Amino acid sequence: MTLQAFLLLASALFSVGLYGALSQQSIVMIMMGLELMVNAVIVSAAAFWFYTSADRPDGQVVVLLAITAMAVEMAMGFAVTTAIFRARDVDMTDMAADLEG
Amino acid sequence: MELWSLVAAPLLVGTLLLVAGRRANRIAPFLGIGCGVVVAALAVASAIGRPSVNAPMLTGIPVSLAVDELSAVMVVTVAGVLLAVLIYSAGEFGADEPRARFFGLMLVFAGAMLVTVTATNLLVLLMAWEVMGATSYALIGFWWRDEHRVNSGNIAFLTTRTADLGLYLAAGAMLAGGAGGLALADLAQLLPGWRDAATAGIVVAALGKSAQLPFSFWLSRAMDGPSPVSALLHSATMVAAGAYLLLRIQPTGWAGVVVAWVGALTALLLGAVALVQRDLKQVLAASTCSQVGFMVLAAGTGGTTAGTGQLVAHAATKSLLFLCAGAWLAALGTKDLARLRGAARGDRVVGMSFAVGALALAGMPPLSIWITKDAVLSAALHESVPLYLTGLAAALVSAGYAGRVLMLTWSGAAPDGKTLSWQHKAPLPFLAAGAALLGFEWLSGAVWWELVLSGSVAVAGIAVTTAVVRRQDALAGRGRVLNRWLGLEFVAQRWVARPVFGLARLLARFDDRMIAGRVDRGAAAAVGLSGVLARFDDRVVDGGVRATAAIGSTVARMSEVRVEFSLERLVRAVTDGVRRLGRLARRPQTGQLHHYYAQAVVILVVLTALLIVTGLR
Amino acid sequence: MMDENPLALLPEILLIVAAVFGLLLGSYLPRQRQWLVRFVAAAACAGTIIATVVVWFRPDLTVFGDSYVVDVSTNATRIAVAAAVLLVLCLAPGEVAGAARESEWYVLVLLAAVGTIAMAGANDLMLLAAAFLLASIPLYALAGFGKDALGTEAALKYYLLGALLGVTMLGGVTVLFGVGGATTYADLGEGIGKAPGAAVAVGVIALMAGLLFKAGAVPAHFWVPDVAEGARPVVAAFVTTVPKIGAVVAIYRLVAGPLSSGSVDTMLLIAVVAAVTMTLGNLAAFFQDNVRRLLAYSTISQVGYLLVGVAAATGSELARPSVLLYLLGYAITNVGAFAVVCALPDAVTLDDYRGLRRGHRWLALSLVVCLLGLVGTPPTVVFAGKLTVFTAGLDAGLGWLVVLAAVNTVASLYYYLRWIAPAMRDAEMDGAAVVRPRAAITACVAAAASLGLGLLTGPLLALVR
Amino acid sequence: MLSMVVFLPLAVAAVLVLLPRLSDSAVRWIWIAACAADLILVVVLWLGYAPSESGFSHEVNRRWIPSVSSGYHIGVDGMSLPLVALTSGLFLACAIYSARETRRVRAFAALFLFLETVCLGLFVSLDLILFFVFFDLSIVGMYFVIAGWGHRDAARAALKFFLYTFLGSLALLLGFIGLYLAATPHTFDIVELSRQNPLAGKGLAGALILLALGVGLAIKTPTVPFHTWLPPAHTEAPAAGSAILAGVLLKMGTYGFVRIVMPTLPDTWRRYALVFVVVGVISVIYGALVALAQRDFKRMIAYTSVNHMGYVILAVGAAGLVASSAEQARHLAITGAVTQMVSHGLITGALFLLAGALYDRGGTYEMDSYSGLAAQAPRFAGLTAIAAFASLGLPGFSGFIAEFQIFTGSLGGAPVSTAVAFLGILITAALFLRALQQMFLGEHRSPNGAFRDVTAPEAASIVPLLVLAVLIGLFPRFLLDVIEPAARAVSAVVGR
Amino acid sequence: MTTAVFWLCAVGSVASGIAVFRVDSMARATFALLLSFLFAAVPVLLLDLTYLGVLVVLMMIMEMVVMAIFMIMYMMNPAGLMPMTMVHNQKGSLVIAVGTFLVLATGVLLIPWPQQERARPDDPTMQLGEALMGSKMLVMIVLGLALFATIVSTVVLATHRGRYDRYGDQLERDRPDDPIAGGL
Repeated sequence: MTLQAFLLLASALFSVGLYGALSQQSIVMIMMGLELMVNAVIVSAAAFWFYTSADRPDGQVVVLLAITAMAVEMAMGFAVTTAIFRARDVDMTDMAADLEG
Repeated sequence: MELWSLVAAPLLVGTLLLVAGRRANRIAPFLGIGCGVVVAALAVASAIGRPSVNAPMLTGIPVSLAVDELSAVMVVTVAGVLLAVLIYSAGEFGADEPRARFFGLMLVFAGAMLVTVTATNLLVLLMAWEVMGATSYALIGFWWRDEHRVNSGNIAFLTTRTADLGLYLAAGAMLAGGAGGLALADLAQLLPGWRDAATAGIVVAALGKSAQLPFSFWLSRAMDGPSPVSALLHSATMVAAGAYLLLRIQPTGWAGVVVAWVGALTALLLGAVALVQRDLKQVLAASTCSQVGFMVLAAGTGGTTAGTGQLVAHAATKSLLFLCAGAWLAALGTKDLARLRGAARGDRVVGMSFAVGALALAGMPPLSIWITKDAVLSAALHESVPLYLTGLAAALVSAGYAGRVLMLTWSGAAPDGKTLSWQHKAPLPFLAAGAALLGFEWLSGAVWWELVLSGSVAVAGIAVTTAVVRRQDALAGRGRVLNRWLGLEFVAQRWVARPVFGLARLLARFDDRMIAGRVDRGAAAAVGLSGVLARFDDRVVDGGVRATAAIGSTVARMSEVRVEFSLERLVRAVTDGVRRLGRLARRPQTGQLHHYYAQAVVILVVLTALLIVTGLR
Repeated sequence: MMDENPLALLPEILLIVAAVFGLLLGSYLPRQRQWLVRFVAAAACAGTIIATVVVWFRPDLTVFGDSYVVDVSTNATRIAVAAAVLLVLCLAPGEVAGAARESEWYVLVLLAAVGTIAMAGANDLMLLAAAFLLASIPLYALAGFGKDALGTEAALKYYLLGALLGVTMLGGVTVLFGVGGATTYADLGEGIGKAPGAAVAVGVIALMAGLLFKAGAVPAHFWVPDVAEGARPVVAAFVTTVPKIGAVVAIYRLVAGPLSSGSVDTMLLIAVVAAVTMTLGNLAAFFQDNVRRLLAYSTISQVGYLLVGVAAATGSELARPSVLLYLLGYAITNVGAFAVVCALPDAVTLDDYRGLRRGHRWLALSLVVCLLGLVGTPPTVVFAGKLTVFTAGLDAGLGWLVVLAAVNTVASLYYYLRWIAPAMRDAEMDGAAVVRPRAAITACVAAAASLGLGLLTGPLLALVR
Repeated sequence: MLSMVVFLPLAVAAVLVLLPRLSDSAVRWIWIAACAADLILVVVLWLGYAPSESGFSHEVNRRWIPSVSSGYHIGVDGMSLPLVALTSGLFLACAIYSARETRRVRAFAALFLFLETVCLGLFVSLDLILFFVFFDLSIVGMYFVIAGWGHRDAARAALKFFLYTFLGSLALLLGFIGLYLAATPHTFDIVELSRQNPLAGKGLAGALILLALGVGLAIKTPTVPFHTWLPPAHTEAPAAGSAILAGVLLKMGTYGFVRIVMPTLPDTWRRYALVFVVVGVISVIYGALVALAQRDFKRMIAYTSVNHMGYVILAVGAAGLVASSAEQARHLAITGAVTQMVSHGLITGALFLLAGALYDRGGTYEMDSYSGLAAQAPRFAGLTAIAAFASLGLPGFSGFIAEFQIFTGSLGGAPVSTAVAFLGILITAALFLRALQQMFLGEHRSPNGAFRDVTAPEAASIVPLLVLAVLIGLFPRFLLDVIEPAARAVSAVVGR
Repeated sequence: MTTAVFWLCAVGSVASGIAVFRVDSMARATFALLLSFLFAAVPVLLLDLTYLGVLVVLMMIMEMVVMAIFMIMYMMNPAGLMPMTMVHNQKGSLVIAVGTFLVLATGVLLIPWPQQERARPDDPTMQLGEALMGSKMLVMIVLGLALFATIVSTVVLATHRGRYDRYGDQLERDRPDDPIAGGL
């Protein structure tokens, strides 16, 4: 087990998440992609802490930050989805494209 | 002080009359003649007192006027002729005519001439010189409702101004050459190269003003002005100014040779032109060129005194002749020689005066021009024999045309006409006396055989022409080239018009390729217009100027059309490009979130690559 | 470990307290009397300004274990943000008065303001990321506040773009922490100096993604026009003005601080982003007919100019004062321009402004002053900002960028004039009948401030030096 | 005192805007009174003109933006004082002339007063930033004048004008910043910069800054090929606007050359002077030729402005060819350049006002539509003729004094170019004669039948301008005494 | 042993991550995501970060449950079980994602990562706790505020009936006036 291995995992998760965020139409599915990306951040932050700077708490706080950010973003995501669903009965980004140019 | 008053009086009174306009029509003649008298008195006083004045003007270049020997003669001549012409004019114009304008312009014109002949540096000279040109424009185009006369004024002004550019050149060259004050006297001390430039400039300006070759044609058109204007312009002022300037600077070296030959050739060729004119005023105009040619010849050969004499004698003679011609025009309504047969037998004062003038012009002994012209020829002989012979030939021709008009006006029955007022006639005897007698001042130092020779030449010339034209005016209209003032139109067409036509066509072709549609037609029309102008207008006497003007405006139109257009096109291309970019810049904003996502990520990746690449370097 | 003086954060604390208190207060207020909350918020902003001014000349200090700096940049941000919020609060009544969630609106504005200030003052990557969240989340809600079709769409796009780039930013924080060994700027700077360039580059870009999103710069600018059009005008005024201040200062702090020692050429990065941003913003604004979209693109281009100053951070002493001055000027002038839009709720397109001068002289004048101010016409404060930013850019050897900025400025004139020209035309105004007086007054105040501060450029620059 | 001169019009403009109820005629009178008062102040200023050792009089130097060493530094010297006087005079003339303006008089008056402050401020600025501020504001003010009170196509023309000149102003700004950065310590102060001569020996930097400044000022001047904004702007602007645009605003460009470029970049200026000479000559010839081809009276005058400003550029360029020109020649050239600015302001101002009167009566500027107007409107014809002759450089008018000095001073340094430029006065003569002949002489014809002669306000505004032109033409000392010391100073700086 | 566990979990995590976007119903996707998180939490646990690892697990379970409920309650797809493909720009996304992965993986493998073995704390949780109460306190404060803001924001966005709808504009009612008891 090396740092590279963890980072490789993180890269993979990040890319998968990115793919999801880019390719999904449903807002909730996009959010899932984003969560995968956060997951990658968590893994890599933990690995960085462990392998490079375990004497300092920063890495752990980054993990905590990422978890909180994920929660916060998800909550907002649900709220926004609710709002737009109420307003125009859509849950897909493709159908919300009136603002352009 | 008297010098200031001398130049200020006519300028001020003239300006006043001009500003007052119609309101002053009634008093204009009195004011004008009064002013003329004052000017004459002041001129005499200055000629005696020889004052000189100075006032600061530009950095290191003051206004300085002075009366020296040459100027003394000039101011008196100018003042005298001015007075005579003004008195005559009082009879020429009725109270309902714009007399204020006329007298105002005449006074300003004369004032400018007075400044010209008293100026000691180029700044003052140039100022007066150009004002003279502008007022001559206004005087020639005095009857402005007639487009033809206005055109004549334009041509006179533009031609002389073209030559005037020489004075600007001379001024710059003098400054660059070390004469900071632009004093005319410093001309000889300039650095060599600049001296040549300055001399060349002055010579060109002088030749233009005095209607020497190749500028002569404007004088023909200047005949469209009122007769008193011609009388003043062609005697003591304007054309005389050029001669005066040459006499003043006394060109030497190459300039002297050029000036002398131009003078001699003008005297000969324009004399020949005068020989065949049908119109009395045209005869006189051509003869002016010819006579001034003698002055120029004198200036080129160092005969300043002789040239001055010729100038003075010619001034009296020619003003007299023009006033007579004007009187006949007023009385008989024509200046066509064919219809003037016998005119001299009508009013005896006019007739006799005219005869004296014509004989003097012919160089008939013992009248003034006989003596002065001989002095000029004598100076020419000092320089070179060919020059002398040319001059002699010119003298023969002079006698010829003078004899012709004399014969024509005295033969046949007197035609009926209006009676002339006393103002018309009053100045004539005095001028005739001047024409007859003024020469004796210059008699001293003349060589007897030369005098005899030129006298006989004059007699011979008169004799021959009177014989030729007694029955029928066989000379009138002879020789296309001569009749059309040396066919300057041919020269203009060959050397100015045709090359520029080539250029115009070239530009047009260029335009054809560059520009489409409306602009194209505009260019074609411009070319067509120049073609029309070339074909027809070039035939007339002032072809050169017309063609140049047409070419100028054609080129101007071309350059505007083409350059403006291509600049505009450049600007438009930029705007179009920006417009397209503007549309393009909004394309990414599709409204589709996944497009935003993809674009953002791609750009970020590109930026990363950029950073890594630049970091590796 | 807590050797800190909490009073150092008094300005932020005032805003936070006001936000919490406002929320509580709002719960007990009748619908029509929620203006009390607005009053509380305004008072907090005023208090923030005062509290900042009082401590202006105190030497720089860091608090909470080096994670937060209180220096000139932070103080300037506090004042600019508070001033902008004050202006926005003046604009707000016309839009939100009497709304069911009016109190919450004010609370969210205050929270976003705190987040913005925290971004500017952050001296620690994690704090920066946390502040990013705090500065972003209320804005999503504000964008969708109207809950109409366009508003929610705007909120959706804003949120999704923010979420992606926020996560990216977190990734960037992680990578930078990984290679730098720490998250506080001071330690990070040391660590980055020895770190592998490629990793730093990835980290920097990922981090910048989030910050550029807040600033509304390419490539994260997509939300700006959509939100400006979809959200309520007053919200548009807020989101296109306030977050940028914090983001630009944060970028400046990073570029001038820890990133300057790394092996990556951040100056070039920022310069390229600046160039693309200003050009794209201007070009896209060219043929906009919707005034809000037009202003939105104009704000994008303004960020481009601001980034010129940021790019000069390491090359010129004038960089920081110039950026701060420009930010202040931009904030006031931009809010002023939006205030005109708010004052005429029925005028949507440029054509609706035809003949504005005849009916509403002062409003038209304010519009002209604000728009010409955005161009950078003297003597408005944006001119002074632009002048100093250009100077800093040239000083830092970014001649090409400054020339590009100048050309862009000229180009920008075109679309501003497309708006000014009909407004100044002598025609009957038929587009917009309703005028909101308070917004109109705000516009005049902002225009006057833009001019007045322009004349006070000297003292201002001396203060932010 | 100087500040009062500068800001009095602005104060009055503010009053005009703020006072709620004012009749149009009251506005007109206040406007005229303000301009007159300002002119009186300028006259007092002139009488009290006593340059200190620095060469400036009434100098004020307050700190404004000390962080970048920019201050409220104003003062007049021999170069700015005549232009200040010209500005206030021309604005008074426009105020009087505009007595017939009926469209939104209050805004018009306020705008013109604002413009007056801006123009005066520019000419007295001794600080680059201050200069730039006024430079830019002049563009803004003129934009609104053209767009608001112009003819049919005014909006386009105004936009073109704004975009062009604004581009120029930004080039200028870049140049200013370059100067600022080159100086040690950094400063925007013109006097200090010219003392420092910061770019001596820095070839490329100097060249780039000169390029920026040159382009910026050349657009404003305008010289070929940056002149394309000028004809539409003039054609569409109202008469008073054209008069100010040509009479005052164009001077800002040329004034910038003598006030800023030459003193602060003497070495670079010398090196590239030939470029300016050539540009000047091209402008002279091109402007004249294109003007010759015009059928539109106002456009024609606009193009003659290109021609006349070309002389100025020629002169300042030739003054830089120091090696081959004498000290006196340089003085003459620079003095001539400044004189030309004043002279062109007076004469072209008058011509544009006359063109306005023409349009007022006939509704068109097309010269072909008129003929023989001298019969019905002799005074109008006379005034136009005087103005035309003044413009074509007839001695006795200010234009001659200026052009003679320019030609004489430039010939030594740049013989060929100057000789070519001589043709300019010939072509100008031709075009004015043609115009006069077309419109005033011959048989009478005018589009709306009867053609009214000049009215009292028109005469009151135009005649003084021409009288001044004559005064300068005949007795230039009062003007040259002021200009020459300053010209000598510039010449010394360029020559060192 | 740990290496094997790591690789197992890593592969499992990525595989279930991919599955999120391959399965044909939302409910399945949700559970795939949960699975991916659980797999990813194991490596975190392997790094001595017990507290954080557990936190991740707990958070994710909660979150996924919420997500599932949310979808089932609000989405058009009531059971969340109906087959669906709601993708766009799949190819492009794939290219971008793979590209990103390649770039990142190359970097991961090529970059000489700093490998200083620092002294590990005895109790990482303690270290975290001290940091949170000390140097990183402000981060947590701001995060707290962010949470506060999130609460307010979600309420503003998600609820369409506010206090004035329930208690009247003057808040005069004692009892809320709700169509459905409970205030939704």
